[in-house]
Amino acid sequence: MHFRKRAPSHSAPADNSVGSPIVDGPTVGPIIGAAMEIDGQHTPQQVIAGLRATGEGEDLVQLLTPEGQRVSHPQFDLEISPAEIRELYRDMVLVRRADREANALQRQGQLGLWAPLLGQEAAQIGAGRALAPQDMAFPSYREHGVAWCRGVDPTELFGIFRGIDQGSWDPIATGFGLYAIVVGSQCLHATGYAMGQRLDGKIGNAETGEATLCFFGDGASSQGDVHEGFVWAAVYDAPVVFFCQNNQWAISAPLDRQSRVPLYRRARGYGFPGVQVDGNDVLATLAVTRWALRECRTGNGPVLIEACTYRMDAHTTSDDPTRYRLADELEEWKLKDPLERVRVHLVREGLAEQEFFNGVATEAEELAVRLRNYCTSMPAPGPERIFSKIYAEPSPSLDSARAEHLAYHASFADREPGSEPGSEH
Amino acid sequence: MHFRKRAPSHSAPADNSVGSPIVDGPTVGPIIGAAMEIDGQHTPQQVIAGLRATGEGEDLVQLLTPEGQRVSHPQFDLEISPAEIRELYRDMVLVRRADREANALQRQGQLGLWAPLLGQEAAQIGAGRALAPQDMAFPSYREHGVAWCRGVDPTELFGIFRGIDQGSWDPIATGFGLYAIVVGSQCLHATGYAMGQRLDGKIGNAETGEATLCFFGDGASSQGDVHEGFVWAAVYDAPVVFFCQNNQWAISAPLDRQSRVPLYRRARGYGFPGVQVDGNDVLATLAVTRWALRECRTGNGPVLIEACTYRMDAHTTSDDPTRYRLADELEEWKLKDPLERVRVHLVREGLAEQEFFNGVATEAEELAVRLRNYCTSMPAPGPERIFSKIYAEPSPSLDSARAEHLAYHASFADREPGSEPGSEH
Amino acid sequence: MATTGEPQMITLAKGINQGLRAAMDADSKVIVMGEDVGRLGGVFRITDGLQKDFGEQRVLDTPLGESGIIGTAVGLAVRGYRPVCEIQFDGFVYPAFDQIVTQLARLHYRSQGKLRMPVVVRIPHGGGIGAVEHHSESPESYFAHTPGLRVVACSNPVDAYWMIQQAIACDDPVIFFEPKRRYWEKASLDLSVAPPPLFRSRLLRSGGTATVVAYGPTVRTVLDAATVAERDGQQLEVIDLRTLSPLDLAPVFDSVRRTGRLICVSEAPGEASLIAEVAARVSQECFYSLEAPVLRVTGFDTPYPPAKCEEDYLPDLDRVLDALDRVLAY
Amino acid sequence: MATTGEPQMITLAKGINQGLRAAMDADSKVIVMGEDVGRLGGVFRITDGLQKDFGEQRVLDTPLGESGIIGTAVGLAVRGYRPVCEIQFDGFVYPAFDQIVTQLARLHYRSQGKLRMPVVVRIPHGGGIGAVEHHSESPESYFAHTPGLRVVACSNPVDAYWMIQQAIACDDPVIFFEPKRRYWEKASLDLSVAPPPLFRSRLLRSGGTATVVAYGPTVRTVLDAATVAERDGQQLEVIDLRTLSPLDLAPVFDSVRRTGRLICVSEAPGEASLIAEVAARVSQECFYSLEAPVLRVTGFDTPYPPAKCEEDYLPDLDRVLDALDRVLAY
Ligand SMILES: Cc1ncc(C[n+]2csc(CCOP(=O)(O)OP(=O)(O)O)c2C)c(N)n1
Ligand SMILES: Cc1ncc(C[n+]2csc(CCOP(=O)(O)OP(=O)(O)O)c2C)c(N)n1
Ligand SMILES: [Mg+2]
Ligand SMILES: [Mg+2]
Repeated sequence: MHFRKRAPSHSAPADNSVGSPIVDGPTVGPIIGAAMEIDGQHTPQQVIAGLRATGEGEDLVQLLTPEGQRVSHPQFDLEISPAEIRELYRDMVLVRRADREANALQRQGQLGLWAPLLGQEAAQIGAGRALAPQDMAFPSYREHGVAWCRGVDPTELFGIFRGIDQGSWDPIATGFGLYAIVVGSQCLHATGYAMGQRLDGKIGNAETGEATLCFFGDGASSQGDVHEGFVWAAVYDAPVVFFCQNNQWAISAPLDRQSRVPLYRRARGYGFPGVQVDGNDVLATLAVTRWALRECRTGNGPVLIEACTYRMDAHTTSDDPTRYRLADELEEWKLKDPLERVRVHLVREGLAEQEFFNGVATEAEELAVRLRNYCTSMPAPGPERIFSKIYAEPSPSLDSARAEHLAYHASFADREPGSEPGSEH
Repeated sequence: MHFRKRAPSHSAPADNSVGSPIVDGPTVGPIIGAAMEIDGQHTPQQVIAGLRATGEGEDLVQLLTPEGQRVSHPQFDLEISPAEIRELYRDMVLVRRADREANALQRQGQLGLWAPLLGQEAAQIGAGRALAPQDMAFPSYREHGVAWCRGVDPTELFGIFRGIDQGSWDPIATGFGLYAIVVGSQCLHATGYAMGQRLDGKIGNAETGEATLCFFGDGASSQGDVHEGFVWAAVYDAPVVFFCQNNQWAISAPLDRQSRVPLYRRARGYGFPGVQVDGNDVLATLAVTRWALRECRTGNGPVLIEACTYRMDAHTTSDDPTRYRLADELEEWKLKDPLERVRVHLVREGLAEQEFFNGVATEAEELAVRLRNYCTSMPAPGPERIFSKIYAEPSPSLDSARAEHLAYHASFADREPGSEPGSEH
Repeated sequence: MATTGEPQMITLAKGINQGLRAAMDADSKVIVMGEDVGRLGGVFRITDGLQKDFGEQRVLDTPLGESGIIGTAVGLAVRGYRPVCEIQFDGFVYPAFDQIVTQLARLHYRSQGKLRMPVVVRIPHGGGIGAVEHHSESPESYFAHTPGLRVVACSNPVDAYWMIQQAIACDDPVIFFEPKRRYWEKASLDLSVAPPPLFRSRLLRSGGTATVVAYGPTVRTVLDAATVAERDGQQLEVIDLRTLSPLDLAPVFDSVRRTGRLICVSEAPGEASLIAEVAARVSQECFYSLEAPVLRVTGFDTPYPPAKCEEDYLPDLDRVLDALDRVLAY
Repeated sequence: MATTGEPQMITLAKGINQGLRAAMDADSKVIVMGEDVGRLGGVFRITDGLQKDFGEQRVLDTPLGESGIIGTAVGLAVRGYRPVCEIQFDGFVYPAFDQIVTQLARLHYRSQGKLRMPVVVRIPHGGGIGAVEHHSESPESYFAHTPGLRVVACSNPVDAYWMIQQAIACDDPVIFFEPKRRYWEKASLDLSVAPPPLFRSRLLRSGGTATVVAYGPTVRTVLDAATVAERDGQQLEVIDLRTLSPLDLAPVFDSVRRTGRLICVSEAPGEASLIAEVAARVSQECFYSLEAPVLRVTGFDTPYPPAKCEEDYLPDLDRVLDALDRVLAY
């Protein structure tokens, strides 16, 4: 059926190379293609290679191999200090730990649901750390790592998954939009926001200019709203970077259910650059996203980035991946783990001492304890929450509905406390 | 503002060639690029040229120049007899005459509205005549020329524009879907129908295989449904040809309101071929559409065709183009008139005698008279039409509503006849 | 528009156009966006001249896609703008339904007030102009059933002028319906007369025989019916709902308690409509006052028919008077 | 499923699964399509095993896009197929709203019967499962207000098994609602008992104190309330609407003429809802029989709240009994 190792069920005509399924896991190959989109610095051979949509990864931008080897890239190289690399590593360890703790809290009934980011730490930290304070980010529902980079504490995400609220942070103050559960919807919000950045004249300066970063998935790429986001952004030259985390799966649907070719190729058809980056390589993701945001700040937006990564856990805690994918696929991706390659790099190059790793490990455990304590002591909202802040302006009809319901509610002396959130998908 | 001659208001960054506005009127240039999409038979230079999205028309497939000169194309050449060319010319003259007559009938209040095809005869006849009997076509609302090719008489279109029905022909019997007024909606219907052709096993044979031809406009290309049509068609290898008539305008919106680059480039991002053809060249349009349908019959669908043409009249009889475009733009396109170049070709090459042209002219006048007589004598539907055939299965509630209304209706002895349809857009 | 006290005759279309102008003059964050709203001024010319006077930065001709229009307006609202979106015709609002229902209507609640959505969605609605399919619909009930939205319908030039400005000034999303077949009707606008609040229904005519409620395009129909009924000595009390969500029914309850009879008029299909809501609420609130069941005069529960049938489809003066006879027969 | 007369216990989920199987066995033109319906068997496992047994040609895992799912289903129907589309959750049907309302619902009328649209759109609806936003909604009124569609809601395993087959056999488009929080409730299915027609409401319990109407997930709630009420000597007459459009209200009218009192229960926001339609119609038809106004027990006119509040949001046994007290107080 839909195992990415096999040809897609509706396989493309044999004589049509564009039809073959894509297998674009991070591999080290001739670094070409991605650059092709942006400038003329490429040989015809590279162009043709780039055109052949076999998706064998020859377009993939990579700066750190799965083996922890630093490689260079003609266009997307990165000036980065050991301290900065250690910081990125620390970020990834901490968000992974937070993710695992949240997953455990769901198992123990403290959360109704959790959408794990496991495996996508490099894509999210690399992109998140590329953001400047003045930028805005619009997430989907799995961007816990990006939230971390925006200073949104994991505890602020818990309300959504515990059934207490729908996002408690301030999108404006944090520069981090609310989670968007309707797949693709946020791509239009991000585009509109970026149109506003341009209307406000915040474009032009590579340092102080503003940009917007929009997160969506491989599955989302099929939604009409994502297309319309691309169209509007191109027509209004909106300073928005469309950051697609291609984690290979949309619940049970592998990439071949969404596209014949790598998703970054879409950008070309709208007249803006598309780059495919190794999403398990935090350095490459940081470099490419920084470049893309800079393009936007200076007025050259929009840009599409396809970050190739892998959803190492279930779609959500309600999902059972064993029904649709083979375990060895996961094993294979473990060899490309986004944290391990940085650890190996730091050690091999002697950029970090053991106590650094110990320190980060301790910090992670402390974080886990803090999250657990917070979560288990979150107060449940009262019935009035149902009627809270639906409108900005007065609503007499809702006021009376609230009063009526609270009176009715009060009429029960010994009402049961609200039941725990159950399962969902 | 939005004159295609000027840079778009939100002009793209100067240093980004993909951002420049497109001016892709039919021009005779080195014939390359289009082929690029489909096979490997191209030089690197051509590839690079094709990549540069300047839209200067170097990708445009053309077989007959505006001056009536027959030119050849490495991939899309056409074996066609003088008799066949004369037939195409006759088709175009007749559908243009029918279009002008319908426009006049609207002016005289016989039709509530008309959507002129003036200028798009070659695109529609070229595409329409490429269809085989077993094929299906899904139009938008301007495909009067395609209707003609499917044996749907212009009189069958009148009911829609006179406010009598919503399309009187049988979509199955004629292989011509009903007009779709919700822009873009038909692209999903066409894709689904083509999925059915594949599920029915009607794919494989280049002669007897089935294919679907879907018509939409440059404006429609921005709609989410068109994108989803592309996604589904690619994923299911649906035998559908997406035929975009880029007539340069979506009511008052020029192409730069929809895209930075020529629309045929979109196909590449989905992993299927896109070809740009001179839509005012009936021979090129016929050749390219035949090829595309054949690709679909043999299982290599989908294919996107962008036919560059021009809406020479108003959007509809309710529209006033003088508010948004300059007259000299029209003058310029008149030099590329789709009928005139065939006439010149037939004459210059001695492929048609004067009496042929006289005969066609006479036929056109007879057609006009027939249409006028038919239109002015069309009976208005009675009140029962409101309740007619809403459901396939019985609906007692509607039956009683009908009975009740007819009784009420009958209670008026001298009720006024229905008023004429007024203006709309 | 001259701000002198001199009353002037304006059409409903002009009223909205002038109201938009006033709102754009008053607040630089107000922007107009939609298909063909710029140079063309919209297919009904409602935005005529606005792009010329306010520029392309404030009057945006958008690509063709309703979800894109509303979705980007949501993003612009997050950024602090107050977008006024035009949906070209009632029948083309559905591609934007998801963005309206799941995003525009809910972001204030979802963010618990941290995000405001001062977005106006202008929709010309209703039939009677002899149009082809999808150009004559009355989708207002879909929005009235959607929590988080405010829905209003103007019925005359003076309301049009004021209500559009009030809708733009409102910090909540407002679906603003315009009765397209009344665009060309005229009335005298006196700027010295302050308008009523936006979310209030309005008594247009007093009478003791029966109460008739309407909104948008059918208000004129009902007023005409009242004039004819008067000849037969029947006094209709006519209320223009104006606000469809929230409904302002207190004046209707008062009226029905006096007249004991109610007729609700709307072009939309009646089934599961906001008119059904009015009938249900009045039946409950005025249970002891009603001397006859609430009668509804609406479009039929059918797709909008071909234009040649619309005269039969649309509630007209005769059908209102017929309902009056029936409601008085109890 | 064994076609022997032996009754067997099945869950509501299993009932739909078995009904789909039976329909696919009976007609090779029946195909199932949607997100994750294939190998995964759907997020609720309703299509479990179907792709394995009928193949990828008849059970299609689609790309992620609801408009694409419905729009291609329309095309497949033109081609002669009978697609059964799954919308993964109620809150995700809106991107398909345009294709449902302007195409699926109208192509039969538009073509005057030349095109049939035997398409079933399955939607798990309602709350009570502790889900995040968009997973607990009740959008049925949007469809009940849309001419050209048929809308049904099943409330128990036996109806689920038969109604899905009847919906698939229907030559009109059917929006088929499944009460997700009741998916795991069991009942005994006896294949030897013939089902009632699809478009009929059903009397589930007789009683003279008051009539209570419900559909989908709240039917169980109302039956439980009836059991409790009986202890206080109050006999509730319970009617399961089953068909939401067309409504089958004749049995409701009969009942109300006997009981004089009606309570309508639904999870959906009450404003401009199909429950408002029921209240309006009964208030009109039973004008002289009603001894009290029709009362509605519904979700509030608010967005669906965070899960920890849903116990308060959803109409429960207590709120039904509270309404009973109020309706009896008249
Ligand atoms: C409009 C819409 N349809 C369906 C769903 C149900 N759903 C939630 S996540 C998901 C898959 C998304 O896949 P992808 O975009 O790749 O993101 P990922 O979950 O892999 O991060 C689906 C179908 C939804 N949330 N919204
Ligand atoms: C969904 C939708 N939105 C808006 C309209 C109003 N409208 C009718 S035609 C049109 C422009 C279409 O332009 P294009 O796709 O280029 O086709 P053309 O009219 O040029 O043939 C618009 C905006 C519509 N019919 N449907
Ligand atoms: Mg994914
Ligand atoms: Mg066009």
